Amino acid sequence: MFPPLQDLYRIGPEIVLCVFGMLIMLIDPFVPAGRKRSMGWLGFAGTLVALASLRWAFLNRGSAYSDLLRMDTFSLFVHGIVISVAAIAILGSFDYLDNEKIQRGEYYALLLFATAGMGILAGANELVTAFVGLEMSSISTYILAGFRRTELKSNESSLKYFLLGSFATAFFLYGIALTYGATRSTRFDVISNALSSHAAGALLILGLGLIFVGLGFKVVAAPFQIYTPDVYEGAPTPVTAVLASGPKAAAFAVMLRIFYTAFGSTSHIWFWAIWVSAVLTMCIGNFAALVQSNVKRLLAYSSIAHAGYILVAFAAASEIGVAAVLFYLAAYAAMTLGAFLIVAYVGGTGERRLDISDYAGLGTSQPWIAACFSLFLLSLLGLPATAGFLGKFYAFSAALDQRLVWLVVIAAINSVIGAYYYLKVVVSMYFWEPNKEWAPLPLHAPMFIALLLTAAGTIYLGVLPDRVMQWALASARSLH
Amino acid sequence: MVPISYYIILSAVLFGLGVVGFVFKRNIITIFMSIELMLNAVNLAFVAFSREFNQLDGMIFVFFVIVVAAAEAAVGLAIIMVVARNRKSLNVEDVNLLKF
Amino acid sequence: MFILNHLWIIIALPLAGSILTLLAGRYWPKKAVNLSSVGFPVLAFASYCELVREFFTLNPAAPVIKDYFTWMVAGNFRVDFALQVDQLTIVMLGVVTFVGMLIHIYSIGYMAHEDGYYRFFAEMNLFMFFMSTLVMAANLVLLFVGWEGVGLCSYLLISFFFTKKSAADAGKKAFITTRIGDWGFTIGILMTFWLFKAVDYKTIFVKAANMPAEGMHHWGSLTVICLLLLAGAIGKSAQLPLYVWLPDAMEGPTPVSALIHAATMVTAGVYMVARMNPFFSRSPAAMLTVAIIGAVTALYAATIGLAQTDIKKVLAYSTISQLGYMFLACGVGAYAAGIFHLMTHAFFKALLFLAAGSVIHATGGEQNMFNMGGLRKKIPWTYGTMLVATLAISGAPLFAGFFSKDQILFDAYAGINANFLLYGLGTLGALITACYMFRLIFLTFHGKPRFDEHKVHVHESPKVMIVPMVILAFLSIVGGWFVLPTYFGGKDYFQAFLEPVFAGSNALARQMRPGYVEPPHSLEYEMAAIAVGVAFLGFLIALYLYILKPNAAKKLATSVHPIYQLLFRKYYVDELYGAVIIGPLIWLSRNVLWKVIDVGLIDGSVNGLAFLSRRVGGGLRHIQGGNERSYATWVVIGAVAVTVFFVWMVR
Amino acid sequence: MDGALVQNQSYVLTVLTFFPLFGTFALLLLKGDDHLWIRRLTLVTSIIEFVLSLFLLRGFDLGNGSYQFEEFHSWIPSLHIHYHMGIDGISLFLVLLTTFLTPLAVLCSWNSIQSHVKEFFAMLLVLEMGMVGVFCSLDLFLFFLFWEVMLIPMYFLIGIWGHGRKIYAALKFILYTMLGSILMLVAILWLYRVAHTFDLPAIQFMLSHGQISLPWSTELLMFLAFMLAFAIKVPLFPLHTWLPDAHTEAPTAGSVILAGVLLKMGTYGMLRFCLPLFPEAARRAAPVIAVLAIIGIVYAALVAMIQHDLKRLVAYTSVSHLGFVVLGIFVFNPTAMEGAIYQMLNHGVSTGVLFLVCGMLYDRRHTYEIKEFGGLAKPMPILCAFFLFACLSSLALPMLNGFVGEFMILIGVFDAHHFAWATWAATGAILSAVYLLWAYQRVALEKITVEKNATLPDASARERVILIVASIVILFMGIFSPLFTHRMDATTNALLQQMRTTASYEARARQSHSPTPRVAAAQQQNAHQLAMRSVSVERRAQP
Amino acid sequence: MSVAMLVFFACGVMAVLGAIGLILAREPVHSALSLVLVMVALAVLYLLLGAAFIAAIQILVYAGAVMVLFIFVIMLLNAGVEVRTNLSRLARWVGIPLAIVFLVEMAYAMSREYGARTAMAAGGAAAGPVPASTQALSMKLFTEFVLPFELTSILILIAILGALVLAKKEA
Repeated sequence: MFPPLQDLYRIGPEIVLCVFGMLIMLIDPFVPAGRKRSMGWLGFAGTLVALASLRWAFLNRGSAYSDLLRMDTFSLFVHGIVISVAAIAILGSFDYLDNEKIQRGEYYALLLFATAGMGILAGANELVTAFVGLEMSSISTYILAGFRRTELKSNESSLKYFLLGSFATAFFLYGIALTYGATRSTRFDVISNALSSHAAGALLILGLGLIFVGLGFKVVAAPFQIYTPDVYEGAPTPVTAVLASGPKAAAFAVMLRIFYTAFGSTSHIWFWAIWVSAVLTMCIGNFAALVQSNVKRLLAYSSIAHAGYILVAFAAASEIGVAAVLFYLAAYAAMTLGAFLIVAYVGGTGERRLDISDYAGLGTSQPWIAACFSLFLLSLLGLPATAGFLGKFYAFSAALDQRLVWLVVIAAINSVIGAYYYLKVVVSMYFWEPNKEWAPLPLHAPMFIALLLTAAGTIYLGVLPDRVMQWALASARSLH
Repeated sequence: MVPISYYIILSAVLFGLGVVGFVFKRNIITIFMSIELMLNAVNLAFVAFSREFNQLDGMIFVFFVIVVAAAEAAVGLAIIMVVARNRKSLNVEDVNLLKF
Repeated sequence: MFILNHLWIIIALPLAGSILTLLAGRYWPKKAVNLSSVGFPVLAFASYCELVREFFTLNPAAPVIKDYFTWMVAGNFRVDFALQVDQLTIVMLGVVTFVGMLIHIYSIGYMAHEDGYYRFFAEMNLFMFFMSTLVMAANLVLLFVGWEGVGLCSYLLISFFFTKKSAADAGKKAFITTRIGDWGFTIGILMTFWLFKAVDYKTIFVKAANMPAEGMHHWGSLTVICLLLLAGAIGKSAQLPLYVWLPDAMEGPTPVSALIHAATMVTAGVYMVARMNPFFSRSPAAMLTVAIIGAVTALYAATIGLAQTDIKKVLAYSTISQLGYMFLACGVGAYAAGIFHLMTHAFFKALLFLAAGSVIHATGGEQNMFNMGGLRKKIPWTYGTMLVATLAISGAPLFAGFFSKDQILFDAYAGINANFLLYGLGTLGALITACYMFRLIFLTFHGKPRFDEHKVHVHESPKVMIVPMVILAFLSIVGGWFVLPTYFGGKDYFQAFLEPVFAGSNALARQMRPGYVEPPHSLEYEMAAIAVGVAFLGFLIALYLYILKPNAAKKLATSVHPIYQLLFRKYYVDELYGAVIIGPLIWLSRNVLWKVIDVGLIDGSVNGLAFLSRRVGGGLRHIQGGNERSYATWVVIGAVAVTVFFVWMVR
Repeated sequence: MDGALVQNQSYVLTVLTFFPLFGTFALLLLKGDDHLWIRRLTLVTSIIEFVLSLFLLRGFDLGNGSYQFEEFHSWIPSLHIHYHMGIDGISLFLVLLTTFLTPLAVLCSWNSIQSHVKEFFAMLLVLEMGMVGVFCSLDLFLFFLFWEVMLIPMYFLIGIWGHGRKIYAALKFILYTMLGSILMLVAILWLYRVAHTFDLPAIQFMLSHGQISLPWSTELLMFLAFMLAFAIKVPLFPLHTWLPDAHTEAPTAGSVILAGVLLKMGTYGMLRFCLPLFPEAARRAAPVIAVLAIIGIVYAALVAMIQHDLKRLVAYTSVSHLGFVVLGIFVFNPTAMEGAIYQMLNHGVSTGVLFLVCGMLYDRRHTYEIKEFGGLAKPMPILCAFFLFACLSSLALPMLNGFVGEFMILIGVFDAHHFAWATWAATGAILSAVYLLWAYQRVALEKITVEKNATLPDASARERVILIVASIVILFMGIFSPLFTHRMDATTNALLQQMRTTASYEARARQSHSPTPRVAAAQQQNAHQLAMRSVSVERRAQP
Repeated sequence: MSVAMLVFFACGVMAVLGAIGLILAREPVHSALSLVLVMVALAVLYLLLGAAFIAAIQILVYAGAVMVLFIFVIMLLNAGVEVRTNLSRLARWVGIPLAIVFLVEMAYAMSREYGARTAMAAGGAAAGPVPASTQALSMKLFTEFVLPFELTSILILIAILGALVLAKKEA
């Protein structure tokens, strides 16, 4: 009747996050305008506690709440990613929010709620629960995207994100409805049983298609990547950092669950959709990025491209493939978070310095920042001994393992095309003459720690990736 | 006695109309309305199915959908208001600062 | 048997001199430079004399081979740094060390006032080293080492006055032209190894000896090898068609011309052909080619010599033509005669150059014979020695050149591979030789002075230059007396000495021509008479044109102007090469290979690719038009596509 | 436990590879404006590195054709990636070449680098680490890692301290190379899919013992993928256009390293991977590659002939000379192969000297335009003497190193009955004389045309040291080549032997309807351990 | 033609017309009202399907709260007549047609897939063993689906926050 105690452990991280979110909401009004930073620290503490709570979750792995939710290794892995992303994002947001004069508690609360939503998404074992989790994360990110209310671009980004997001969600929802209609249930295992008993009917497949539309939107798979550049460019940069790493990871996680566990037996059908989408995503992302001069937007395109690479591993539709996707998500989270945080840092008040030319001479004026940024860029580029390379390496090998040679070749060539624009930024940082009116910005502790963590992660995953790979593999195993 | 299929087809039609509206409308508010229309179509489908299967799950889902829709409406309208306030226009095609 | 056991000493001495002079020369006074740079060649010659003594006491039938260290080894390919001495080597080495030594001494006087004095001697010594290596090498590759080495030294010394463009050009031309020949040489060596799996004389000659002689018309690999090697020889010895570098090489200091471009290096080709006689004698086709090239060159160069005005150029062309005689000799199988002429030629041609140098030295750098004349009185020593040399080269009886050339012509006429046509060419060449040589003498030393005697005060050269000339003059007379006995039915000592080297080839030649009968002894005299007559005729023509009727020459030149121009312009061969080979090659490289293919095609396509992808990007970015409705459209497109595709899949 | 399979682990190579990094860290501790000490520290580091590398010669076992100084640790077990280092007769001297050229590069940039000195020398040392690593790594993943990582310092060297269109050149260089190597990465992964290991010796063992076999089409594709990467690096005609730009714009040290070592990585890769792993494909593709190489020899020589930029000219000569190397590799004849390896070293040294001279001229006149020079032999006889010396060694004058390698290659090619190839390749010797002597004449001989040339200072003591050392090596290698080739014999023979056995196994496998890779892989589960074990077994068998 | 059928068709047509009205109306208010019409029609259909509770909240939450909010906003921003700009050629020439195609496709697929199924929905609460009673519904909601339910509360919280953050006037 009443859910057992383990269930609480199993949603421990979410509980923690929500509790801290609400705490912030409660305390915020009583904090004087100048001291709002403390809310941020509170939020940071929340993420740390959530990370710690993963331990209990881990000890009490299993399904929770009449199997609507599963706290398995897979879910733990994704939790790890999204919560760390939130933690680092909070660290990276302090100065930004101060500069923008929008240092408010709600920001952190929303971030925590969003993270909780992603956590639900990672563990969901039932479509409607997934839907609710999805909405939790999306709606809070809609708001966060528009957090610079006075800024037209921020409004626009928020609006576009919101409209298109809910549009896609509607598709997702209708997909759920059709699936329900076809299988009398929305639980993944039931669906997969139904599929194993008799072949998929048009209704179910239609449902799957619509679900793909909805999730494809969240994981920015072409042609649903369309909104990404605008939204990422307009949103406050730390938020963009989160958007690019967290929700994407969560969405991929739920997509994995749905496509592998629920619809695993129809892989021959959805494989091609993934294949085509992967190719489109990579090509659009990379080619369009070639001509960008706005670094923030450039990174947005690059995130599209990387979604493409992840889809390559996804298309492998194998255990290793899942592991590769997870590993890539972790690696990508680390590097893209770092990159966007540096964009936020360099952008300065009002995000004025976003153009490549603004980075000219950074190598001399702020060598460490430049070195850090180059590290992230090279990692995004896929240079060996960085996280990005291992991610690609693992993904490609997973895909090749299923003999997806052409897909991998296309991906490989794409990654070289990508090299051009990443290097373009490096070029401006090191090879161009420093522009005169550049005043080196102060680097405060939180941002410094954030960068340190991301950089460390990037290198760690690049040099000693084995442990994380083992986790990813274990998570992949835990899916079935 | 009405065949369930009728309901489903109706919901499909409504959903499609919602899609059409989403693409067709220019006024942000009405665009959002067509999303609501789509959600309603989903609800109809849920209810119909749950009736067909003699289950309650579908109806529970409807409940959730409605709540979510409400929440979305609240946030969405807030966003729309901000945009409208800052732009003095509700035409979605005027919102084109971010491009290329 | 000291030297015979330590052959390396002979090549090491000049090398040491070269290194020492090169490193220390710039800091030393002239005397010290002289000591080191002339001392070492003298020592080399001394050790050579010792070598000869030991060689004769030992008198080995087979070559003495000393293997020092392995130079190259890879897979089944192996080359040792090994030196050898046999009769042929003795002769060649004698020429090299002796003439070399004399010319070094001469240079002390001649180069006295040039800057880069030490550099000159260092390079000369280096040349001695490489030349000795060349003649002492015990395998083809080491021979090639010396071969290229002397080429290098010739390059360095020709462009000794490197600030003169002409000198620099000449040096480069010399090196590259010979390189073209060496291309053939290299492939010849490659093929030799491919055929015999070895490159050292001992092995390959034994293996070649077991191979049947090849026919004139169906060539085997030996013929091909020989022709390839011949290409190298042609380049080195300035035969048609690769002779063009030698005249230009006269840009170098005169001692260089004397040593390298008359006495030693240019004869390397002849030496090589003689050395490879076991190959050549098995390939009639190659032999004939050698002979023809030799004969034609002999005549061809001589004709050009007729019309030259630069005293050194005349000598250069005469060198070419004399080398032609040597080739002719080898071609008709008279290797010994060829080598014999090589030796005598080394003496008198070196002398000619030294004398010419002395003249130039005396007239303060004048080289145009038409600005000389009447020097007879002023520089008697030079005149006398040069006259001797001239008599020698034009084949006046009892002079060295007479015997050697006579032998060659004799063998060409009545030898085992006799060929009357070649003989005719040779004889004609002899006539012209006498003609242009005496033209040179008359123009230079006789008649009225054609220069301003007040501006140029002519003076005899110093002793240090005269003495070597005198010695050479002496040799130009007695150098040929080895063969004197043959005219009285005695034996040819020179040939006898070289017999061990050529025995196999001669025997083979005999068995290839079973019907061949030795010509009657009386023929010797007839041939000699003809030769002398021809030479005298040439002398008379020169006498008539340049002494008796001083302006007849001009009249003749104007009356047969085209021919004269043709000769004067050396048959326009340089222009021809320039227009047919060099020009087009450069044009092709610059305007086709580089501008069109490299920059245009290949690089263009690369950059084009980059440009294209940027254009694609520029196109794709316009998907992101910023209009939310278009975005919605994309979503719808995707939805329709996916659903249609899925439904289609389950159908 | 894998480590146990390699007998007597050695740590020399690890030390050798990562020693420069210590230098880098030490540099980072120094103050940026303390140029003198930065230079000294770098120099000392590189010299110590060189001395260290000399110890390889002592421990090297002549008779052993397989890998030596091996070190083997598990690194990323979940992908069967190991840290496996080792060298053989091929890589031994390339390592030495690297460690030898680096000090010269340091010396030659002593004064010419004035901005970001610290970063420059740090980059140089990192570069050295990458290069040594490439030559020492026996694990495909490790190899690829070094291969790519090494690009970055080079990229910065060109981009920051270069001149002219440096950014264009740098980007072109790195993109070209990456495009080439990315397909190699795919091939490596495919190989992993078949062999379940990235360990080169293990894969070689499996191939040559028929434990795995590749279908013909796969083998060809993979060969091409590897080949593309290496051909671009070499560079093989027509993939060479990045080279002139990179060379022309790079700083002297960059050019020296680039020509001296980086290009060799292409040919090294062919020897190390293309031949042993895909013998059949190599054999069948050989004619095409050889012809391309020959085209490269002649074509590049002709193009070099008419260059008006000295450095660009030298760059093209590299293309021409490496054509010889590739040709020597792809006739599969021991003589030619050793010649090719030897020629790599020769080219490294002599072209290095040529670039050093270019750099010295540039330091004085800040231009590479040939027509800006002329008559330099008067003001600077010594420099020009060495310039000529380098030219001669590069145009293969006997008794200098260039000749030995080139001649061995030609002998081998001819001995393998490829008469036409040898004949055409030999023309390269003529042309090299043409372009080098012409260039030398236009630079050093004739009258001085630009008056400011008349007063240029001759080689300084530092420059003399560089040039003398290099020239001594040139001469030494020209005379005592067996000292080098003896150490290559065993390896080359082993390599060719391996090619034969592998090819025969594959032929057999193909006759008997070869198992697809998937099956082949399935047949022997965890082939990796198995192979390593058997490798170790046969090693124990060896005396 | 039973009563149920009649009601269904009446409401169905009403809903469709409402939807079309929503699309075609230029005045936002009219669109809103036609949407209300759709919702009411759907509520009736829910009743017809025996989902009384759903019908109730449909009217309360949707037609009541949400639509009121809409109209409120429309009034607040006094949104004028919709200007049918066509800046997006893509939407005009591809989007709208494709959307209609999508509509047809869905409807067709449903009819096709469902033509087979002949399940009948009984009118009123009489049909089916499981009565869609509010009690049963809440039982299920608070036991099996308690987690999503709790999550929705957070969702509402988020919504409140959002409204707060975005709409609140600057202090």
